[in-house]
Amino acid sequence: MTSILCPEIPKPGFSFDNCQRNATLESKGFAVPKATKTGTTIVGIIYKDGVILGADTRATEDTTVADKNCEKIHFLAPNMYCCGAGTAADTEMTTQMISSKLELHRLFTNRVVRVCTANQMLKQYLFGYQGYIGAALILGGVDSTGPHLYSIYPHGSTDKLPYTTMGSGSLAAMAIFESRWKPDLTEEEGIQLIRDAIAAGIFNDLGSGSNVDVCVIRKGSVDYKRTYDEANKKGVRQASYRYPRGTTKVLDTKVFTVEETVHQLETESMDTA
Amino acid sequence: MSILGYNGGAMVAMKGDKCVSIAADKRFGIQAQTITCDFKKVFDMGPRLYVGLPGLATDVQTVMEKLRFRKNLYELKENRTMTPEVFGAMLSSMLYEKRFGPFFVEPVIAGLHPTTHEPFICNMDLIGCINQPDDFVVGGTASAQLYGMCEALWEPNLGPEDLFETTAQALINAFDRDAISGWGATVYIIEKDKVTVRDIKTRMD
Amino acid sequence: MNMGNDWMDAAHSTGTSIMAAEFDGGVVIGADSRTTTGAYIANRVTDKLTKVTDHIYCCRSGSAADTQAIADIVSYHLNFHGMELGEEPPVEVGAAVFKELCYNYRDSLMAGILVAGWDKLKGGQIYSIPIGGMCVRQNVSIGGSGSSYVYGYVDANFKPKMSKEDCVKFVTNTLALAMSRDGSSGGVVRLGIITEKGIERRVILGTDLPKFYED
Amino acid sequence: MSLSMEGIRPHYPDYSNAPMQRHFSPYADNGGSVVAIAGDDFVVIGADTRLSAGFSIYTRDQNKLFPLSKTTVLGCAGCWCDTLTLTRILTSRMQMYQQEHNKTMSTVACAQMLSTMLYYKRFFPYYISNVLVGLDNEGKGCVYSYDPIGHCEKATYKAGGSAGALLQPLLDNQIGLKNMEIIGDSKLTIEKATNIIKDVFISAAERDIYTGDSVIINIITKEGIKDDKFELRKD
Amino acid sequence: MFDPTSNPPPFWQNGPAPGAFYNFPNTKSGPSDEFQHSQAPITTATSIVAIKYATGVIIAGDLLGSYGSLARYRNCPRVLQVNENIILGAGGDYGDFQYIKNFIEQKIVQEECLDDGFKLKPKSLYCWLTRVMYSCRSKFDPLWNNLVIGGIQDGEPFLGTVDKLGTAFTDKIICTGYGAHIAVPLLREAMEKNPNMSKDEAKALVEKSMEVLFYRDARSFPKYQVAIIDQNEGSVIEGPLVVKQNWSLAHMISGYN
Amino acid sequence: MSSIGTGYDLSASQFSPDGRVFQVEYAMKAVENSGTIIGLKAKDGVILAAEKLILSKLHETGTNRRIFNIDTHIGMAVSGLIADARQIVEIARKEAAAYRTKYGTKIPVKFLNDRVSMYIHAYTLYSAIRPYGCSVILSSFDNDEPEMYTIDPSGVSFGFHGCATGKAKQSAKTEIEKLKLGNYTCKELVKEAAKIIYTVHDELKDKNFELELSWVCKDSKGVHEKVPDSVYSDAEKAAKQAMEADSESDTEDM
Repeated sequence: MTSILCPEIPKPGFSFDNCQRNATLESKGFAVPKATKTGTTIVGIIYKDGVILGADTRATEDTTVADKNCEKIHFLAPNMYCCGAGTAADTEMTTQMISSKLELHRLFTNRVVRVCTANQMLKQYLFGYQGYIGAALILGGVDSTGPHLYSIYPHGSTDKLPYTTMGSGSLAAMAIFESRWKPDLTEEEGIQLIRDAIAAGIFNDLGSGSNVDVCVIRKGSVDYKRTYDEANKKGVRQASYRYPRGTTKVLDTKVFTVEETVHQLETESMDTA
Repeated sequence: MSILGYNGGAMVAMKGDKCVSIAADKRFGIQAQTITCDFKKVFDMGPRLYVGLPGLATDVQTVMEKLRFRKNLYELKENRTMTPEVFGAMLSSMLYEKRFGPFFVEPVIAGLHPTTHEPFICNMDLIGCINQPDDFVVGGTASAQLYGMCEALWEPNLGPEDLFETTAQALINAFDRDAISGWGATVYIIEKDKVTVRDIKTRMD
Repeated sequence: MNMGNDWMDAAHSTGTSIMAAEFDGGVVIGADSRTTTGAYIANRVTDKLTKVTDHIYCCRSGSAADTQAIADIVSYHLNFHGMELGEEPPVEVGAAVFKELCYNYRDSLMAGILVAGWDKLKGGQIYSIPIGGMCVRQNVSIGGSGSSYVYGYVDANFKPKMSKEDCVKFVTNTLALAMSRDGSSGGVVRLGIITEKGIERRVILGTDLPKFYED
Repeated sequence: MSLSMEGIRPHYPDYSNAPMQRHFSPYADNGGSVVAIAGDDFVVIGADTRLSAGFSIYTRDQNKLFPLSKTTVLGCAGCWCDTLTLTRILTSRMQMYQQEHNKTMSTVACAQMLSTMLYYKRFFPYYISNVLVGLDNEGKGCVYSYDPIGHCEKATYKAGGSAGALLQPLLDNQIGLKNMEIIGDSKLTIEKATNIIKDVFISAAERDIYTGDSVIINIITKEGIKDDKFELRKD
Repeated sequence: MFDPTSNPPPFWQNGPAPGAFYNFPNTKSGPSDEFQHSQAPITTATSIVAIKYATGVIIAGDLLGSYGSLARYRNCPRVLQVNENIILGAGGDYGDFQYIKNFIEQKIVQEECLDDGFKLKPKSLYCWLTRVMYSCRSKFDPLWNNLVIGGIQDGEPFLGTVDKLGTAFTDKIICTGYGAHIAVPLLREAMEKNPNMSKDEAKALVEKSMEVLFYRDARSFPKYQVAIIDQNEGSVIEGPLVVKQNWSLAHMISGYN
Repeated sequence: MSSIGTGYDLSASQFSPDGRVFQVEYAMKAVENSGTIIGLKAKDGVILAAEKLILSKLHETGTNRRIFNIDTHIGMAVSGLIADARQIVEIARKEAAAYRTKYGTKIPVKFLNDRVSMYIHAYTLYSAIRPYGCSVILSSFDNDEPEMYTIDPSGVSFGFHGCATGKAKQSAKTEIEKLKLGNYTCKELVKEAAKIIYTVHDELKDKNFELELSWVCKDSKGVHEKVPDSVYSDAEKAAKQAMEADSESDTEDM
């Protein structure tokens, strides 16, 4: 049943089938298109009882906003989250893959996975691709040894820090941290600091924008505050541009009726014998 | 010009009240030269699931074939209809697999959930980064123009008839300002019980 | 799209001042704490002194990613080897493993490493493995971008068989001088004193660094 | 991140012996958008107030509309240093005309002069999208748009600058009444024109990173120029 | 008589070409007349931080002249008093700055010679410098600087900037170099909370910005000067001041894993 | 001037048989028709004073000055044809500016004096041009050293402790010679300068005049400037008092 178009079981990992063709096209003068990037401000701090991560929600394609409310704080494990900056698809897929590896690791060891394990997996994965996978990450989590915060660069280097920022708005956010961060912040102070740092990125860096997402990770609990603060609201339109019906000249109309398809699935109890 | 704009094409999908729309132009050209005006870019992937593939025409067709194959295989194996979310995830990972030698398509997906009939739209870049907003998605060479149109025209809870007008007007006016898309357009309105396909009149220059 | 900002596309690099010096009874290792991307300081309190085994440490300079990966791999190897041997591997062996990696992958790595440590065979030892992957033992060694400014100072002031505190002072002074001249080095001075008893870590904060003529 | 395989090898400035070649480009893209709509006896022009470069906002409060006479306003977006120079020369040319002929230059003449001035720099152009608006000799509103080297086009509405492509189709539709079978009330009033300008800027601020902060609108009638200001998002 | 925008004559004009003893008129030999333009800054100074408060303007800049990554000259003042009404700060190539400084000084001397009671005003200097910078960029021979001009005009504080292209604008907050990325967010935030800052508040804010810049800009230096011009108190240059630093963070970090 | 030109005075490029250049001598005549200017060197600076004759009742005080700034540290007082003099001032300023650009420091007044003299002298050599009809005094206080030079239309220049040109140059010189210049500070000498100008002013021939005073000295931090208003009014008062005392003693004598 294997066809040329699609082998029955696709080989795992990246496929380089199109590379030669694309290189030829490129050599003929057709520029390679740009992928969606998250210009991004992402930040993280360690506070008294855990870790707080923060991110803006803008994704850009060159100078246009591709996504106004994208999610940049990715789930890794119940005790770990990871903010991503750089090529949007890379951060998304990298974290998804590491997340599944971590779950396997948890099942294998029957323990809550430690944050340093995730860090090591991520850095080794990224180092293997020598920077070609453009993912800059801030990894935060709490495990049996306490809260941990890492920044991981696309080439695979890592830093362990009590506060860190990444992405195009990292300088703006870092300015806020450098002037206000202190050890043992309370949760409230921590969230405020994160908000201010992200807001600095949103307002001063054109690659970052829209809302502030915050994720608080404590020992044993996580509080993911999606759209914690709507830093910018869309302006209110002066008029509605709803068209009267029939405005558009229709040449031909076809209607396909769709029947309600109901699959009756019989629930079978699992054979546990 | 990037290779994505080699053949031209514009596409938009919008969410409405219990319905979604997806619309595309019909031009197929090689750069500035128009070859045909009945090129299909939106494909049905299920009774209430459509995918639009703007980009390099050869890849449009390859990706469509691959998708249809994988989707059929899934439905055969699992004996259930693919939901738009799953379809999106499948397409995304298919594109990301080719991270370092991508297909030159930036897909747009529109559909209703097979059982809950929840409207679903999303688009992705050429390496499969999903963008799933609440209002509309655009793709193709006229995407800047479409963004401008849709930001002004879209409003929540449009019924199927109004959604058609809004989608159609957004698309027509946008591709009129793009040299390499246009030449007729098709609008699909997907509802729970029917799909309405309308060919609309546009400038042919 | 880089928009002209070097900190957005330059790689993460420890444009560094690192140093190691033998003294009577061990070695002193030291490094500044600055990690830069372009002219942006991505980390101002980096720890560039990396533990390999209890008695072997390395000072990293060059690409942060490459040196961290090397240090991780070597650390794994040596600890494994230590288990096979039943005792800690000597410093010389540690240096050899570093060299092996750095030499074999010399075209794709950007790493200048100082391996320093103590073992009971040869006491305190320092091995310098620059970019290119050669390896040589030295009594005193400096590395990283800041080192060019202090070769003269090191040659003029290093004396074999210094006392521990003299050596610490010497290393601190050298690094302070390098940091004040090299824009890619700076922050605090991190020190490690490796003797038979293991390592003693010290930090000299930016404000406590020795001051020299500045104009 | 570019997907091409070349050029991704990391660059370590601290360890590089290669000479640093820094490229000098005399142009900068400072962003900004301009929209103008002409009516029977008025013309409205709006420009955002964000001045930016790269990913930074230089200032949030930069007026990009330059009144040249009581009936003529020029809106500029693009390379700001060229804009400053061009508008300065333009105002002095306006003044010279006033002093030589003892009358203010008409909008039509001004439009022609701008075209000539731009073409004069054909091989080292001013990198600006210009939109010139005013009342013509009959008192009708008119809009002239230019490319950087002086091609001039008369229109009744025009969007230019970094979000030009986003804004133009909506103007085609709403002001030009393109592609519509049923056309409701097509009378263009000052209020309607101003509202459309505000709406298109709201849309542009959503999607174009170089457009935002606020819009300054100039409404030109035979009574003179009236100012209006409108806030946009700041991110 | 003195045109700051004109190129100097070629070095060793009409002198014999290397290896030749004479240079006869009207014979083309030796170096061509084409002028090699400087296209890159050599010795550079980093950020300038400037802020306009209720009754005046503050401009701060550190004292370092970097030669690539080498901290080569550690006493390069780059904020100055132009006259009683104007202060100026500059980042970028230090040689170009000295050149600009020279012709500004010359302009002031000329003005004093006239002795007509008029003093150069900040807006005039700002406008003039814009023209100078634009004219140089148009000749593909830019003065590689960011200039920040502060002053008091008609009883109001003024703050404006010009870059190497001649891009000029005025704002309440102006920072150049890394300051544009690091100090601006801090200043904008503070300015939003407190739009009518007093001199002391503004000074404290600038001090904080210089501290953060010192932490994060690899070309910065802990000694800096501050020029202040105030409606009521006139202008002064303070410094060299020393950045207050806090490195206690360093104790919390060990290793990278 | 006993003989007249008899044809040898039509060009500056021609000597008369007895070895004179009449055009230059005529230029000096022009100087002697204008108001007196004097320069006095004190131990800590140089004073310049000018008697600016006022020809019209509508004249506005403070305008048409005869003392100019050349650079921050150099002043110039001029007598003779004012239009010619302004040209000299302009040349001197250019010289000073060019020096500053080229060498980065203030021009030494000695050097400026040489340059300006050469310039003026050049105008005595050609038939097509006429010499400058003005004399100037240059003053400066640089490196704690007061310096003063005069240049006359022939291009000759001398350094002086005290000098005068213009209408009453002779009587002014006599007055100056009475002073022990080396003993005075600038503050004291200002009054003397004012007195001299008042003394030598010929009230019968010229009705009105305005006194101009400038200094460049320690007190002015080496900057050449008009003397401050208070100093000016004190000096003027002292001069007027001295005049009155003088006229009283005159009557007594009679």
